[in-house]
Amino acid sequence: MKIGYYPGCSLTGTGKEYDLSLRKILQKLDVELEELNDWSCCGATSAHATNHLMSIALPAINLSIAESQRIKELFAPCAACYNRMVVAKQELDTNPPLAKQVEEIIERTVNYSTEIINIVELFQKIGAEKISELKTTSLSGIKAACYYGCLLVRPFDITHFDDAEQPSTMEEIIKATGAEAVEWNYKMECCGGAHSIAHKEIVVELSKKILDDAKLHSADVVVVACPMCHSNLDMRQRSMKNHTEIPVLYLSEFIGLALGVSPKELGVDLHFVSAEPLLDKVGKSS
Amino acid sequence: MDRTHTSIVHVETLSDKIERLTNQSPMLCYQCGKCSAGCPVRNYMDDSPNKVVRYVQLGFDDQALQSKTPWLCAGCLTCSARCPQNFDVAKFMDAVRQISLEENVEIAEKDTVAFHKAFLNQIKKYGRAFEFGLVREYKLKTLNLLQDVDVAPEMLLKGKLSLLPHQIKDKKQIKKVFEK
Amino acid sequence: MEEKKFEPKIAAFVCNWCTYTGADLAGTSRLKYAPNIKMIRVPCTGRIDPVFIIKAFEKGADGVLISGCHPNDCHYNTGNFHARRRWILFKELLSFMGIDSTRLHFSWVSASEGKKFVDVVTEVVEKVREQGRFEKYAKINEEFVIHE
Amino acid sequence: MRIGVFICHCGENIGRTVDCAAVAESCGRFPGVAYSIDNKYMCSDPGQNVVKNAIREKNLDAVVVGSCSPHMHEKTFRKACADAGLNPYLFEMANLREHCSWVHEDRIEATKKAIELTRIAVEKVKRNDPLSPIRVPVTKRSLVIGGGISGIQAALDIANAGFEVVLVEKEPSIGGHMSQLSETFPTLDCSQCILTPRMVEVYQHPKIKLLTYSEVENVEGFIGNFKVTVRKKARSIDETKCNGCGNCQQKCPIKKKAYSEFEENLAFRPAIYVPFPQAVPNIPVIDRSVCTYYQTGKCQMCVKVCGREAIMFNQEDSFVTEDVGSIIVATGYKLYTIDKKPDESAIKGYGEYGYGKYKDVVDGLQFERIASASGPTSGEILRPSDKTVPKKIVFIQCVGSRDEAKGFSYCSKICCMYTAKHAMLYKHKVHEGEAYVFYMDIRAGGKGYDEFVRRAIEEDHVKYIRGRVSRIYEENGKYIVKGEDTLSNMPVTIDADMVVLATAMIAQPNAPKLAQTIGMSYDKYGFYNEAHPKLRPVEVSTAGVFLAGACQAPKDIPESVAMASAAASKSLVLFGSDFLEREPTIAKVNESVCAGCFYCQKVCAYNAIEKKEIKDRNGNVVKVIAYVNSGLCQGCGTCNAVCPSKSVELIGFNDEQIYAEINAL
Ligand SMILES: Cc1cc2nc3c(=O)[nH]c(=O)nc-3n(C[C@H](O)[C@H](O)[C@H](O)COP(=O)(O)OP(=O)(O)OC[C@H]3O[C@@H](n4cnc5c(N)ncnc54)[C@H](O)[C@@H]3O)c2cc1C
Ligand SMILES: Cc1cc2nc3c(=O)[nH]c(=O)nc-3n(C[C@H](O)[C@H](O)[C@H](O)COP(=O)(O)OP(=O)(O)OC[C@H]3O[C@@H](n4cnc5c(N)ncnc54)[C@H](O)[C@@H]3O)c2cc1C
Ligand code: SF4
Ligand code: SF4
Ligand code: SF4
Ligand code: SF4
Ligand code: SF4
Ligand code: SF4
Ligand code: SF4
Ligand code: SF4
Repeated sequence: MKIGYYPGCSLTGTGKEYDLSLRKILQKLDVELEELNDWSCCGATSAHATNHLMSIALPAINLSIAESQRIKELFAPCAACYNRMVVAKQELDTNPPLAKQVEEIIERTVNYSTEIINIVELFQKIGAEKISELKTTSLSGIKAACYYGCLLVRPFDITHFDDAEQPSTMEEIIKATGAEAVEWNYKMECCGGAHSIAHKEIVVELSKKILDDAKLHSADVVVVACPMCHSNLDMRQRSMKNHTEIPVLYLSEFIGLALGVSPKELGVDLHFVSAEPLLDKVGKSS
Repeated sequence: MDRTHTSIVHVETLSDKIERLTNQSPMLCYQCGKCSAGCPVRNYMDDSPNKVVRYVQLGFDDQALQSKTPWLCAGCLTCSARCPQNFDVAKFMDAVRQISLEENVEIAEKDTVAFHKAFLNQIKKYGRAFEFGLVREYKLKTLNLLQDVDVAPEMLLKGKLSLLPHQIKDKKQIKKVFEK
Repeated sequence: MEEKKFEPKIAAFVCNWCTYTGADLAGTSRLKYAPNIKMIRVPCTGRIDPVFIIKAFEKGADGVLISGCHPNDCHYNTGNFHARRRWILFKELLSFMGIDSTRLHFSWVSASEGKKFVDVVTEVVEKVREQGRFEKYAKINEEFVIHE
Repeated sequence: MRIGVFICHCGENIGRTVDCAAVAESCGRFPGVAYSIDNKYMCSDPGQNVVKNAIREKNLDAVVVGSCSPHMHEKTFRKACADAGLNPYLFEMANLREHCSWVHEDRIEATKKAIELTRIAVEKVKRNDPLSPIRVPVTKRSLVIGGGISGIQAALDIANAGFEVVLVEKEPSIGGHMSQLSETFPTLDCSQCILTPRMVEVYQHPKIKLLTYSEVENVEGFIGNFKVTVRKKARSIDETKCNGCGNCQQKCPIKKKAYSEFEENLAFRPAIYVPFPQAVPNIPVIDRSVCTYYQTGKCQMCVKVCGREAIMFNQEDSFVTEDVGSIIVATGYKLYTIDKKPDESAIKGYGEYGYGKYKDVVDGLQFERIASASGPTSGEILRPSDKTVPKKIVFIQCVGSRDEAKGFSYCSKICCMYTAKHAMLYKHKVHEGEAYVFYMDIRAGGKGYDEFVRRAIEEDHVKYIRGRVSRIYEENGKYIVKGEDTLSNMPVTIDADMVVLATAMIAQPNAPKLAQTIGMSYDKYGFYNEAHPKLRPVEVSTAGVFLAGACQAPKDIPESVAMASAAASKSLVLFGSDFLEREPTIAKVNESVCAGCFYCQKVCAYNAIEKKEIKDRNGNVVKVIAYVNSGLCQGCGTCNAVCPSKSVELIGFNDEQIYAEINAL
């Protein structure tokens, strides 16, 4: 399988282990990534928080590049990029005057033919069976809390992905590794991502609630599908008071462990919270 | 603050502007409060999200534009996903922010504005977000110099905070988007 | 002395339940309107055959008014919906036949809208009076034969 | 022709603006007019006598009266004509008062118009045919569909008036939702205590034929003359033999396989069961989907213990046809229930409230069963999950209703009341407990209703919080309810032991199907449409069919009962005469020219156009043409307007008559 790849800015910085682990395991799973040429930022929260037109035009540039590369399916591993892209695509598709305006600004045409897929969808395409098949290390005994965050499923009317309130697809994939997916309450609660710099205190509090709920439901690890979620949930544990740490892994890293990739190759050592206790459980100390 | 309704000449109200930007009338909201009930940042806001909508419905435009709430909204879409009236509250908040910037309203949440501006500046300059540049610019703007000292050094160490921006080659289009 | 104004002849097809009764109410309320209009009562606007309108023009009407119940209040459930759907097509047919379709007026007047009835009639009479006598049809008629 | 024209002065009312004598004079010169005269008061006895005498003396064969609106006196003059031996349909009226003298001021213009209006009437009457009202016999027997409180009330009212009723209920017992309720607002009297006697009365009433576990399959005919086919579903029991001893139910080995529908899934029932102990009739049914015998061919425990040999495993559905004159639809409602993953087509679900996932998040009817003395907990308020007494309970109103996003924008009307009732019942039973109600508005518009809600707040200290809840989740055995009080603008989080969702009343899922069978219309939610929202609230547009209860819209018991009695009296009005007289102005097909295109059928709102086969001598169908069912046709004339070959005409308003009027304009 060959698929278009839009890493997004975070994967070149704070989320570089996400990129690392993805490339590693997708190779194992026979998925070839074709990176978008000279892609630019999707504008993230800041664009859509302050300028509607910009929030549509920036993703449109990338959509247009994808089309010129004849990419049918574009994989955006960052939940925020994914969200901005699907929303922009939908708006452009249903609002021709806006589409015209955007095309004039970016001086490119866009047909909105590229399908944008998120990481869970990508693994759905690959299939849980394939993961179980290629699995070398069973992660049985590990209890994982799958964290969707707010942007993967919403707005449901546009993403049409999973269930609006009780998503379960990530759990299905996790189970293929042999691990147990715990039922918990905060899988879609917001970590305050947008405020990571200007209002750190909010992010710390919200993230702590999420981690506490995961622990309450006896999770050993929180599995995430977004670099922003990851940096909040991982990095901000430093600032949490009365807090026992809990490792936060990217979905790709988690699957990588089951596929027998070494933690170091997956970039697990780049996290702030050590995954050591977890790796011990799998018998895979780095 | 004049709270009487004396519109003789029709000037575009905040409600009109929001409707124009979002394609949905703030009058759709019937003030059930479900948005506020589920908002993760509700506790940090001065006004509940539904109250900001209420201000707009009644023409208390200044109150709406001066509220911290739109700037504290994290854009998580929880409210929009659950609104019984299918009112996209998050989109409404986007519009309030955009309008207050366009109209140079005195914004209560200066830090957040500074952050967004700094973020967009990186894109404008490099085509991609440049985290180090962002933090640098943001700190100079807000003088919150000591924030994040707990993680920044380690980030640098782990190579998560690059000191040089990743620049895209073709910045022409980005420029145009920002000129618009 | 002023020159005598042109007095148009207007035929109205109205439904028994709403507009006819609304016109009755205009009378009971002693409202006034121009006598140029004469009404033909049908059970429902659904009964109105487009040919009636052509006939009315043929017989010298300068304008035609069609009026019935408000869309959801039709005494016969859906009769006026069918009527409305046909009018759209019919307006085109009229233009095709050389009849200025602006001489054909539609309105909804309920049994309680005596005042509205008067307003509608007044408006139609004014409009047709402005348009002047309807003559074009007479010429066209030589080419078109209408079967009875 | 010899037409008589009579011009009325109406005292001064017409005479002041219209020169009546002049009108009479010029009308006398119209072709066909044999006699023309003016008179001071036409509708007075002397005035009417003028008409009667003229008919006789001048040998008139048609009459035109130029006076007031036909809505005023058409009937009067028709009767006068008939009295004088003239067919009443050889009469027309010109409206010289409401449409002329009262609305115009210029005497000359008004007189001119009066003459023209009369001429139009004269031209029309020339083309009138003598008609006589259509008489259809009335079968004085009624079909009631649905055996809830509405159906029961309607059936009893009609039966007590001395007419036969066939009552069809789809479930094994009558009683409907009311039989499931604990106590009823606003008086808190016990629901079953007041309902059961009526159920028994239905069962024992000599005029009521009760068909339970049955459904209406087909309806033919029209007002006064319906032919109804009812499917009696196989109970697997011989009703004539069973004496309701209940032995079979006790011995049936199926104990925990089938949830009790009556107990709203809070308890189990055997495979052979009556829904509840007071069921009417007290005859069980076998649920074949769980019965061991049907599944494996073994068991037959019930057969062994039944001393009456009533079990009939091989029973099949049977059909009965009933002739009735009227139909009362009382099929009630369904409560909106939320599945975790509802099927795409219908309801979007409330994943955020976790209903279906959390055992102690229940709906209104489940709470009724929990609070009911005859329910699974014998009326003790206990959590379904662990049977403990909830210390803190949260009620959430408007779940599903007033929710555009979930598809039901309407207010369900009764849930404000039943929530107040639930909260009160809880507080009465668990004194130290805390009850919270999340609401948007309180709609308690009924006699004693608002007082009832106030009592819950003031005396029972139920805490009402104004705001919709965003989410519910379980944590450490508590249900965390996240809300906002929009009055104080404070976020509110409650750790409840139990949550009750006041879900909406929605239409029965099969409502559209029944509507199509009978020929009724329904709104976008599936509730049946009344003929007029204010003036004909219990009738539907199909004559002879009436509505009762919650099948029309959400309703409480008093309203359902009132509507049922109203529907019953509408039926009785119909039964008041042996024949129905209907205006003869209906459509008629000219069979020799009808092309069988059936455009007419498409536009007829009353399904009055049927297909009729024309056969040759050998019985082969040569063509299929339209046929107007005179029982159904309401005379709107839409068919006449659309028929391309003008094969269907509306009697009394046919093309010829209207052309004549146009020509006379
Ligand atoms: C939780 C709750 C609490 C309530 N509490 C109160 C209260 O305290 N006081 C009050 O006044 N009201 C109360 N109500 C309202 C009350 O239940 C209704 O007003 C009443 O039951 C309506 O009666 P019905 O006969 O119209 O409908 P239903 O009770 O629904 O009866 C309809 C009957 O028709 C049958 N049926 C349906 N379709 C067919 C078909 N196609 N063929 C044959 N039979 C069919 C059904 O099986 C059923 O037996 C409450 C409702 C709820 C949900
Ligand atoms: C401002 C207002 C607006 C409304 N708008 C609407 C609306 O939009 N839609 C709607 O559905 N409803 C509306 N209503 C309600 C509506 O008016 C009533 O539902 C309806 O009129 C009730 O009819 P009734 O025959 O019971 O009583 P009434 O209309 O009060 O008639 C009672 C009659 O009895 C006569 N009478 C009284 N005592 C005696 C006696 N002792 N002997 C002999 N005769 C007696 C009275 O003179 C009167 O003629 C409105 C009401 C109000 C006040
Ligand atoms: S949830 Fe929707 S309707 Fe309710 S208060 Fe918020 S915006 Fe308004
Ligand atoms: S989008 Fe904004 S207002 Fe809505 S719930 Fe999220 S943070 Fe609150
Ligand atoms: S018939 Fe009519 S117009 Fe003549 S007197 Fe009677 S009410 Fe008046
Ligand atoms: S079927 Fe037989 S055992 Fe069962 S209740 Fe009837 S008579 Fe009794
Ligand atoms: S045969 Fe069926 S109904 Fe009878 S006892 Fe056995 S399981 Fe129960
Ligand atoms: S009756 Fe009350 S609870 Fe029910 S929908 Fe209406 S307002 Fe909501
Ligand atoms: S529209 Fe006319 S021709 Fe066609 S079926 Fe009906 S009556 Fe016959
Ligand atoms: S007159 Fe109206 S009701 Fe009668 S058959 Fe024709 S369309 Fe149907």
